Amino acid sequence: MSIFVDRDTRLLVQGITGREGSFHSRQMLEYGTAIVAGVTPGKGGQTFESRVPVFNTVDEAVRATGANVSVIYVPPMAAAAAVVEAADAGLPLVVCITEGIPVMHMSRTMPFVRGRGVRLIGPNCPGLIAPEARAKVGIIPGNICSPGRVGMVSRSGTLTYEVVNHLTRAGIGQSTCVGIGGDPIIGTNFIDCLRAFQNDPGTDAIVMIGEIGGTDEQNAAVFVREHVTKPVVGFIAGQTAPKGRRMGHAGAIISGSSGTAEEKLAAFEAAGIGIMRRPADVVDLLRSRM
Amino acid sequence: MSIFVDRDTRLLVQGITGREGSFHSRQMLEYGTAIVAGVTPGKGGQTFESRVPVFNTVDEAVRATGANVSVIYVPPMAAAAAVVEAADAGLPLVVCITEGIPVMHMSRTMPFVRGRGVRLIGPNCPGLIAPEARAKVGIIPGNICSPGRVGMVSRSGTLTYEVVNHLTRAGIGQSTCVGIGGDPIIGTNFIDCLRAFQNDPGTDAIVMIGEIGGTDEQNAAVFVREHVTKPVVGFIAGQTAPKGRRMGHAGAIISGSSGTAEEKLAAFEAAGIGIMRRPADVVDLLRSRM
Amino acid sequence: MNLHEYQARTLLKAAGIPMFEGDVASTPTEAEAIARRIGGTVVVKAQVHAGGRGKAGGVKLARNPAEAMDEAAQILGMTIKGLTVHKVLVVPAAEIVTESYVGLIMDREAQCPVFMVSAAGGVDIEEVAAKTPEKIVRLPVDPTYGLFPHQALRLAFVLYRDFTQVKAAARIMEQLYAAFVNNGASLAEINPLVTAPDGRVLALDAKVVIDDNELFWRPDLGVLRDDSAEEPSEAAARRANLSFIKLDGNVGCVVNGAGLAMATMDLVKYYGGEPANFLDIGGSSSPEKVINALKIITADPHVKAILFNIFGGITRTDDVANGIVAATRQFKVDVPIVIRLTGTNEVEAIRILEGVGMRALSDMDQAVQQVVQLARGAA
Amino acid sequence: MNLHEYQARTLLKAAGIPMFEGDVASTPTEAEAIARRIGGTVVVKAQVHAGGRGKAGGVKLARNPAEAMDEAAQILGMTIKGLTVHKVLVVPAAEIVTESYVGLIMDREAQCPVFMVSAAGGVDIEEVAAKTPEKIVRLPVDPTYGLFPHQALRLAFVLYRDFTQVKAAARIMEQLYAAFVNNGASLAEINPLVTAPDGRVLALDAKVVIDDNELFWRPDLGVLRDDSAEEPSEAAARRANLSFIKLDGNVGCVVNGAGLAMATMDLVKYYGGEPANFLDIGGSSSPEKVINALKIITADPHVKAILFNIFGGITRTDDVANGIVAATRQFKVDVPIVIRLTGTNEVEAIRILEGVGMRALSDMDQAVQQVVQLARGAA
Repeated sequence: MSIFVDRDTRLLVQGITGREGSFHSRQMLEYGTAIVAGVTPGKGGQTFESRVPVFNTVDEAVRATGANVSVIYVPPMAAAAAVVEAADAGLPLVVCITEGIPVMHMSRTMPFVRGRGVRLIGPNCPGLIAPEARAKVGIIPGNICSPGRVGMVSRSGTLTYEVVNHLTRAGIGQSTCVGIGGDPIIGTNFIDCLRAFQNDPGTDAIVMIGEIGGTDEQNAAVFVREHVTKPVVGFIAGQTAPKGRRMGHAGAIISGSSGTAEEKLAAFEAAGIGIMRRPADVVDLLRSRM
Repeated sequence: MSIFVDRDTRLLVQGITGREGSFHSRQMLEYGTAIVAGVTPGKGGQTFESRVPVFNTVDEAVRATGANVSVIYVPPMAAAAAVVEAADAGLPLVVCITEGIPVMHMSRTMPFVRGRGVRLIGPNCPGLIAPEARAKVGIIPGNICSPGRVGMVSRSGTLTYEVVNHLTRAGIGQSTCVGIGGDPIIGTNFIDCLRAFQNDPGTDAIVMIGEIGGTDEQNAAVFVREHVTKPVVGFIAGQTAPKGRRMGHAGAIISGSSGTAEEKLAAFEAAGIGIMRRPADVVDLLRSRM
Repeated sequence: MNLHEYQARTLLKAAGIPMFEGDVASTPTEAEAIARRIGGTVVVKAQVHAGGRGKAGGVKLARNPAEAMDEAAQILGMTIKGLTVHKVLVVPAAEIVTESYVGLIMDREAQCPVFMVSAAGGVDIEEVAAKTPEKIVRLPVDPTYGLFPHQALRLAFVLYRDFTQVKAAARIMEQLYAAFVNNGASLAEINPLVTAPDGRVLALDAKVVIDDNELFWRPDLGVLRDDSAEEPSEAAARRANLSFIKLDGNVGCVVNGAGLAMATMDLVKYYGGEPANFLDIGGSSSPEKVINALKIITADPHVKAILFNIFGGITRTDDVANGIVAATRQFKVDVPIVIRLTGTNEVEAIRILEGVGMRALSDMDQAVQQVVQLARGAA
Repeated sequence: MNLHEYQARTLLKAAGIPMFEGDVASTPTEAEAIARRIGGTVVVKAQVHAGGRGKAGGVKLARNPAEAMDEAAQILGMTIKGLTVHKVLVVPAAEIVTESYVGLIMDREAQCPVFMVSAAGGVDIEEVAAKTPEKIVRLPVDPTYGLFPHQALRLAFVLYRDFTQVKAAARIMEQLYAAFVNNGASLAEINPLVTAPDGRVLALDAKVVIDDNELFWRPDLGVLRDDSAEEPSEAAARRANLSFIKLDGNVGCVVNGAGLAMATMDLVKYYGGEPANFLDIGGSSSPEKVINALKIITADPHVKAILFNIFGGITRTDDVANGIVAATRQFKVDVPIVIRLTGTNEVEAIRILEGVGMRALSDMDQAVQQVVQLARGAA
């Protein structure tokens, strides 16, 4: 079992003919993902890799193919608009890989997305992968993952791969790996994923990979304490990062969003989350708790 | 009994110290309405008519007095902002009397109002009055109304008074008279009022006063046919109005919103609504159906 | 407020929409100069707020500047549906490959701006709407977000297949939406939106209606109003802040409130009369307004009797009574006046009228019946 | 991107916010001229992106133009926290009646801009936040609607009682919001917002941070970047499209991905080493990026050993290997390099490295332990 995607996932790729979009679409197809449609305005009528029909608009693609998830690989300045187009077409899940979207674009986009009852994952994230269902939506390398019962949620990209790699090599498979993205404003946060993993009968334990900045991990820890009965282990990257280099001004400080590693680890501790000191710790820590 | 307002109505007046606001607030107080607060920015701390405290902001007024309905008498250019302020302060019912608000202002305001779950009556309307509860919110003259069991809903101002006057003189009292306003975009339409009257145990019959233009009366007629079991009688003003003087262009015509008197009367007929040929017909028509 | 075609063209051009060239002329010489600048065959079009200009001879083809001058001389000064033509628009007689319709209207029911586009544009769009409404694609726009790029693109794909034209049309949709919002329009229409033989997408005819409520704080738009293109009595009424529409009957009506004014007209008709006008003096009516209303109505030679129908709410009936008395002192009213007053301060009002030998009724039906009879007797 | 105080003042001034007069000077003579124009006592303030300017002697009072010139001469060229002062801001030493704080920040948790205002403004605002947070009023703004007039008014009433000042402050809130949105800011701050003895409400100090993601399409904002006010290696890294922060350790790190880069630094520390930098070469890394990264890291004399930690996903590890080989051919790297590569094209990468006698590890812990040992041995 898995969260957010499964064997019924019918994927649409926005920006399928672009450089990034075409590269990763081939990877997703290779992994076994059911890509049913692509969208690139002006390229409607073409066929991608001799099997995926390309449409001019998302609306048209959804009506023609019954796609139920969209993944977005369009340039930063058009990406928020692509999210809106997907949400407007009624897709219940939209995954935005694009990095570099102005935060104000996302701030304007989120109320629309929420108003349509759409789940957005990202932006600036590696997407998600459900190994058992062979559903890869995004850029997480399929070859490092293996089917299993550990749920993984992370703000990071390559650090996630590092941890997943440890799991797979130790014979611990994953139900779903979700990269929620590192941008200030994201559609799906730790709590959303924790709730889904808690409710997923295919998940027995959860790995959380956080970073310094913000309060999302602290809030997640409180959620774990109150609502998660499955074992959770966690890591915070940036323990040695210099403080206040990016936001060292009154605004960040008085808004209380500095989010140091110490604060986050203390919150993990208080919630009974197993703390990984090194990425490699994930294996032993999970084994001791499952 | 009544709809929207009752004995528990605690009224707040936005623009209470203005020319229109102060005049009508005195009238409402005289009628017996419980005005608990007024708002005029910069006049916070004053007292209106030695009994109503004035505040700088609606938020402050609501927190201090527990007001649960607001009525707005502020100039057209500030009126939509006043509606938003009232909705933002959590007032569940807002009545906007102001005439001359740009339609685009209302088009932008309605999504916010709806998002907050607020009922707006108006703008450009005479408000409403519940004679039994002595609750007058707006400008409908109290002396022409009398307590009773006929619900009245109208797009018009003085034409409403004309019809109410006939009822009162004939000894037929009203549960509530609601003026929904004649602007292109209004917060509460005929159907909203018909539903409320249908559900109000204090209302036995309904009078609807419509006008040419738009399709609101036609939609209301369909609603009456399907959902209203109480007798309904109706009038359409503008049967002799010249066609297409205001909107005689392709846009209005192809958008199908011309809304002639013939169309509306035919819809009334089809819905079994008793048709008043003259305002004075209201009395006999109601008597024959109650 | 209706704008002239040339004014609408200016607004849309300012928003960046590519337009067929063309300009407005007030004299035949100006028309000739414009035709020379354009070159080739041109169309000379009367600028009046009336439909059926073509049939009335207000739209003419001219093959060269000299013909343009001649046609302009014919059309300028012409009367179309009672309105004198003061300006003509001179545009190229374009060679057109396709004609589409693009309209944006503030929709009552959707409570927001709604786009209507159709590949079957041009003069027959109203027939398309009536007979094949499925050929018109409607798209509501949430004004809190504005027109999204994908919506503009979707509308453009309704009209064109070629992606260069699609992109051009999508841009025009966005520009039209911006022009609509920024000018407080209740309607903005391009009909037809055409493709030229070289593939360019251009607006040919434009129509814009401005929401009157915007004019209070948009004097820049107010100056576009062309009084001369309107019925003179209506322009005078508007300057006096009266809502007035001239009709063809002989019973003048002065009423407070638009709904009651319409109901009064209806009742005049009901009792066999013909209303001469719609006139709403508004809520807080001063005696001044009543005087202006009487001036405008008595200027119409067809009016044989005048009815006042005032239901006092905010309107104080004594103000109205004072206005009537003051008016009859200022100028002689040759036709009989029937007065119906009820509501706020009616006792005082009746006292004022009786002081000059006038009397007031309290029943609307009775008053209407009386004025209809008087008008009929005089006719 | 942090803006200098003088740049922030310019942006807010352009948005209509009333500012205390003042201007920026690059030379003592310019400072004197500004002081003369202002008249009276002025403050001369170093423009560097560092806190604690006052304590470092970068903010001085000058009672007349001559003193202003002297103070500017002292401050210009001074080094504050490793950054050279190239510009000073000269402002009146204002007589201030009240000091408030007004800040607008893009808030992660609220997912929208959030206003923070406090009547207890000025230099102690951070202490106010820590000790009496209830003195700071927070207000989230829905960016689909913008700041509503009643919200601006409510914020202004937090700061002032006098209605003239309230209206002035409400206007400033609206202008600050507009400046924030129109410039793609992630922070816009006025601290303090002051009242002058004559009652006027004015901004004294301003701080603006621009969202780096806006700069791609806002070259007008990009030109505000002052490379000279930054650590030179960081400016060089940014020009090479590398995300780089200089630290004080001796283990140079080249990593793909910000999270893995931080985790790598953490692991260096875990094994007893000290990272010399944070460096993320990003996803699609070309050999060119690797070369630039090595150049920047080797320019730091403190670096005793270098670690590559690459987990190939989008990043092709063979690209990285090629970059390392090319760099070592271009210039001599005097310190040992430990390479950890795994993932996409790792077989090819290892072949490339072995071709020039280098070898790669596949385990991150092993690689970090090795590089820490090498750095320690060299130190």
